[in-house]
Amino acid sequence: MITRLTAYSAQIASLVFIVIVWAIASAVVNMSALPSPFAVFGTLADLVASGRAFEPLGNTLGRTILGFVLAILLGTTYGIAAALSRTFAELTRWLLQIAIFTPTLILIFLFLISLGRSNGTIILLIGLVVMPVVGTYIRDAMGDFDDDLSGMARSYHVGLWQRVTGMYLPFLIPPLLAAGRIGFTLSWKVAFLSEIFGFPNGIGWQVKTSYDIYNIQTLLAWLMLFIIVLLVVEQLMRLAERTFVKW
Amino acid sequence: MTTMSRSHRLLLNAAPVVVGIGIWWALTTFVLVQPRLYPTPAAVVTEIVRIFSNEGPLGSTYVHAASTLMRLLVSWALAFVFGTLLGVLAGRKRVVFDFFANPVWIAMAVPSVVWVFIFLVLFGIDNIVPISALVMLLSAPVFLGTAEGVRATPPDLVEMCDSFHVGRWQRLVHFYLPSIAPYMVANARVSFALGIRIVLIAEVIGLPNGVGILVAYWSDTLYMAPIVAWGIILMAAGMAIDHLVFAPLQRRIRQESAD
Amino acid sequence: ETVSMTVEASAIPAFVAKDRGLFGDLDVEVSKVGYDQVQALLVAGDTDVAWISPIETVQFVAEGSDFRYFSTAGAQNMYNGIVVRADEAGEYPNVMSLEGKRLGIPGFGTGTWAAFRAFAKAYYGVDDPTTVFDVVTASSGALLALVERGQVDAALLFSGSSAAARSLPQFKTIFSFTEAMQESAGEPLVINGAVATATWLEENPETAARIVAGLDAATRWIQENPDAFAEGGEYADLARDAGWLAGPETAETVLTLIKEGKWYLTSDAYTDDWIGAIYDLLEKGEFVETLPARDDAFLAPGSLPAAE
Amino acid sequence: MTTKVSLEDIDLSFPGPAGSDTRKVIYENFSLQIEEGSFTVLLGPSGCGKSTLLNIINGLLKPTRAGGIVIDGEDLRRKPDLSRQMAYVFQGPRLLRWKTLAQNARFGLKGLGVQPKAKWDELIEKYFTAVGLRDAMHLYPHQVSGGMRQRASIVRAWVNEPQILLMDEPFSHLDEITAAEMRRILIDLWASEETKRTIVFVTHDISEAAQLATDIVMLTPAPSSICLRRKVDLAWPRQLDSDEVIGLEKELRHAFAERAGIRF
Amino acid sequence: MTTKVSLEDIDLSFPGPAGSDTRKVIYENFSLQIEEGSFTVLLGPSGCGKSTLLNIINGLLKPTRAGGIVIDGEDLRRKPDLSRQMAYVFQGPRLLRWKTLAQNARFGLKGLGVQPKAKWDELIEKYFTAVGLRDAMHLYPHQVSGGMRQRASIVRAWVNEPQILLMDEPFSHLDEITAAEMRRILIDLWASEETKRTIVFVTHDISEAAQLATDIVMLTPAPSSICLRRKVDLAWPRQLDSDEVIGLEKELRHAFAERAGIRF
Ligand SMILES: Nc1ncnc2c1ncn2[C@@H]1O[C@H](COP(=O)(O)OP(=O)(O)OP(=O)(O)O)[C@@H](O)[C@H]1O
Ligand SMILES: Nc1ncnc2c1ncn2[C@@H]1O[C@H](COP(=O)(O)OP(=O)(O)OP(=O)(O)O)[C@@H](O)[C@H]1O
Ligand SMILES: [Mg+2]
Ligand SMILES: [Mg+2]
Repeated sequence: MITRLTAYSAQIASLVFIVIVWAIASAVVNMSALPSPFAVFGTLADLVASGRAFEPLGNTLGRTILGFVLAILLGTTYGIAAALSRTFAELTRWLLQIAIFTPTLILIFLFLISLGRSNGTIILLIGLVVMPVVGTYIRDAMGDFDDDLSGMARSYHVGLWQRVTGMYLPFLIPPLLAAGRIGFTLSWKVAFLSEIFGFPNGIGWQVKTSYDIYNIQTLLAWLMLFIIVLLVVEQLMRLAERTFVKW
Repeated sequence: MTTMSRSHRLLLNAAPVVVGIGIWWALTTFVLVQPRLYPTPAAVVTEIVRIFSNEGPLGSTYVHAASTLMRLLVSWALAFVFGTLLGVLAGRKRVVFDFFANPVWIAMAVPSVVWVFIFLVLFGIDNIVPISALVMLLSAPVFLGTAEGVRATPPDLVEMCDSFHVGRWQRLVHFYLPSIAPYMVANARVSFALGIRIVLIAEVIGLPNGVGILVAYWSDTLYMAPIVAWGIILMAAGMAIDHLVFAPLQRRIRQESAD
Repeated sequence: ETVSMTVEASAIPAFVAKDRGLFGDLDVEVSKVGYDQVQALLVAGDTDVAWISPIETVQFVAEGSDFRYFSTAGAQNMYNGIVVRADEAGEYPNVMSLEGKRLGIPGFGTGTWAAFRAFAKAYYGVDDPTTVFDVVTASSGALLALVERGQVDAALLFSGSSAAARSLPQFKTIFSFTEAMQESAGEPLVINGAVATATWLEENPETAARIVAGLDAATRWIQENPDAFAEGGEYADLARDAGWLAGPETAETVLTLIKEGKWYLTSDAYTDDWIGAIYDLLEKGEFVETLPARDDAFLAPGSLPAAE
Repeated sequence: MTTKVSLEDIDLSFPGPAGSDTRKVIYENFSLQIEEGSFTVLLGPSGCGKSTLLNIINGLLKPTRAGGIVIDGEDLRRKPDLSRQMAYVFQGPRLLRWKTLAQNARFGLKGLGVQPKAKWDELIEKYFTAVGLRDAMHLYPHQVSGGMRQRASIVRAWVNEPQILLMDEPFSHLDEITAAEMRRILIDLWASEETKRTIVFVTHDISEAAQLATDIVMLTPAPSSICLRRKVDLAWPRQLDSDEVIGLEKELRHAFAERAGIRF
Repeated sequence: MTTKVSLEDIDLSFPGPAGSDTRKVIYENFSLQIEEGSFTVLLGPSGCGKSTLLNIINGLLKPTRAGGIVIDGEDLRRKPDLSRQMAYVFQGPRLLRWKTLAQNARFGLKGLGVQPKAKWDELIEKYFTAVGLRDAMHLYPHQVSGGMRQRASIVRAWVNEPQILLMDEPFSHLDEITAAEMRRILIDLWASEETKRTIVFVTHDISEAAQLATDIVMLTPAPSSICLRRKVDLAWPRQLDSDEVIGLEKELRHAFAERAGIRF
């Protein structure tokens, strides 16, 4: 209990620290490029109170979550399959590398133009961009799997399904949580970028329009909304970690 | 595990890629006939040749490429050092991790464009803008990966170190670093790939030079072929570095830590 | 059948026409995308009618596309232009007084830059603006910040940010495309307008006419009901997306211009003289190597059947 | 007596230290027959290849060169499923750290799949109770002592009541009383009426060997060969201080020092 | 005789199974004095808390409630550096897998820092030779057998020639001859003229206890208390089959079964 408490205060301390630095900086600079945190949170409160915040948030969040789930499913399957089958690993090696190294901006551009501007396109795009990251993470973590334990499993003729659900997945929970963190932010970023570069709704679009008219205050208000949601997600991840990792 | 012959492996590697290019060719030649938006493989190759012969808008292509590469390398190196050092600290002390968790999470989740938006209005047009945006974004996953690796070090070995009063430095160099070495190489790999992917976004928004400016130019005038060409060049550069530097490194580390 | 029409956020007449049923029984599907995407979608054949600038239409045609600009109905006046710090505005009476100064632009590939080059050549005899000004690129939002911080002396802006700059007290607009053209040729210049492929126009003249009529009706409605676009109004959301409500000053400026009929044009402005003025500019501005024939880029005014 | 497990002309070597090109030869032309229903104890100096031998029998290590492993008269390589009738107690506990002791045992049961599912809970309960871990079976490995982990890993093998039981120094971390009790249960399991079980048991403890074996195989340091092989014809429970057992111990100790002993 | 290590009124408990709120009490009001220069052997049933006790002495586990650990008359908590004079052989080998056996020993030398750097190579060579691993000292842990890993982890402690040596079932995976040789070296190290070394040695092997101890401490199952404590006044080398040793073994075995024995 005590440790939980120190954990929360440490987490909050850094946020408070950032806001204080921000407040001081904005007071020193004093221009529209850096509005004070109070003004920004005021705008945010307006956005929320008037209910205008929810539609863009819902749009972005919905796309992010669906794309993320797709990516985790694909990535985990890929990671385990690649660790288990040499042929599969070799077949997908270059494809995966290509997926990893293709600039996201170019992918966004290509996808939006050739597949049309639908939620489906963005979800697919997120899945494709995030999958290799999750996939390599899982594949490499699987490479660290203890040989002694693999020997044990072979000795006991533990079947593939059992090995996956009983050994690999539990072993993978910590790396999956880490990959999940990275993957979620990446999904969120891809959704956001697609909105900025041509999908006209969601938080990304709001940020982009505020930016175009040099309204940094509104831009930051949207950004804060986004960050608050993220912090909630982070707490959910921690909860998941506490529930799943008991050993 | 059975070993495969080199040629067999190459065949497996290349087959799906060749098939992919075939599909691309067929699509752009028969279905989506619009060379401006859906360039054919041949058109892209022509563009690649032009880029390599230093032809293109807005001055020397090589200068643009060099400045992009420099930004990428500098920010990647900075991010790697920061991320690893903080990550080791955070992996050992839960409080440190908790303190950094939210800022790291924020740094990582806010897209590069937005960082660039913000830094640009704060710092003006300067190299520091894309570099700090990249450092922000790249150090976050390195930090998390390292912390994860440190936390995954077996507690009985940590206890052994305590028992033998292994000092700070020795513990870092001989214990934590080797035991997280696989994580570190993975981090370096992942963050480098990430860097290659997002360096363009950081440049598109506002800099006097860099590949991002060229891509923005072509996207403003709606020509996809040079954009795809740049995409392929960056991808190839990333893959080459990955193949020549990181992969052998990772193999060596795996061998040394093999069980 | 349905007509698909793709526009960017500032094409409010299109949304209003759709919402108020001003297209009659014509089923128009209006979708909103970013400025760059509009062109891509038309090129890709994913939309019937798009919202593109007349100057860029000429450019596309010169490059071989069969686009036709067919009306100024609902088109927005091109207040895009050059902005400086308000306290220094006295030093810069016109564009050429910025010689040797640092000028921020939104990108070398943008239509705004292309238009500016044509203007510079046609009106000031400048072959290459980059030799006269110290040009740097940055995205539009950053440009205003850069001007405010004194990192650039002036900025070439477009659409939303130029409207914002017009009304923010710390900036002053010293040049705008439409005003410059009005002064020299007596015709306004617009940011955009309805464009379709020649094939589509030939096959669907009736439909095109009804779209023009709908947009005209919407433009008139907007002029009569500017309050619908103020904070709290019926169409405040549209106005906000278009950047009109960024601040009280911006809203004030835009709504005043709307009331005066200076923000959106109707198809009445689409005349041979107007097309001539643009061609004149492009010719003198040596905009492209060989200008296409007028009829290849602009549908002859009055050639659409009258809408019933 | 039929032969249950037969190694025929096995060769096995490991790569030497990194950098050097030499290989460390563990077995060369090695053959061994294990009779059905025997309790075979493997003795040999540390590092001679006892664990390696169990790994070979279990099919985990493939001999470098041809030479066969024959189970029930059939080639293990051609029918890897033959090793389903074996359960292996490894030298280390090899427990999954994210499963409780009971779940670990269940994992092995599911894997080998020779016991009917309906009996799993009963078997788990029975054997954990037998080894004195009834109260601890729902703890995670890191919550229990070294000896308890070792017992849990033994249970994982026993619950399968396998045809062939491979055990590698299973009682090395147990105190005498616990170990004695474990040996008693093991003999019960082995001698249970239904089937003729075969046990291959590695130990470094000569008196343990004397207490358990029906067959003794003693190995020399690597490259390993059999330096002593004998049958033991004593009934159970064997008295630790009976003359026969003490005599056998003496003999083994002597042989070990003479033939398998290592020089420092 | 002076007291070297003194535990005073120690309390220690571990959290129970996940979900339940109970704690498993291992020690309550537990006190123990270990004399300087003694060879103290800890005996007790599996899971009673022997490893836990060594962890407490080494300062790795902090007793739950007050109660002191006093080394040389000074409180360990106030001066954690006191534990620099201890070297610990853990129940598992705990070697770093990316270092050779020799590098692992070096790692411990550097850590404790009690030996002059100039002597390191010599010491490493000396002890690896002593335990019969001269040829294997440049191999990695995964390349050697379980018993060899165990010996390497012993060397890591021995090379420090520490004032206090904590050993947790160090010879459990060694064959008899190797173990006998190891015991001989250990006694040599302990009895070396320069200093009075103190050894705390956990074993489950009663005859090993009888061969080595000057002091015997026997623990009951957890919550643990001392059920037998006696001095042994025999010289070395002790004859395994001498009447004194056999008598001592009998006594210990009896006490163990009676007082520390566990009921299944
Ligand atoms: N981290 C832990 N969490 C919960 N319980 C623990 C933990 N570590 C040890 N225990 C419990 O403490 C008791 C004593 O453990 P310890 O390892 O000291 O036993 P031991 O006497 O060394 O036994 P063995 O001879 O089997 O090694 C055991 O019953 C074990 O279940
Ligand atoms: N993966 C490996 N690579 C190289 N050498 C190995 C490997 N595994 C085992 N060896 C070597 O093989 C020999 C036999 O090992 P094994 O584990 O079978 O010994 P053991 O008889 O079980 O010894 P112990 O009683 O100490 O457990 C050892 O000398 C060891 O060095
Ligand atoms: Mg072994
Ligand atoms: Mg123990």
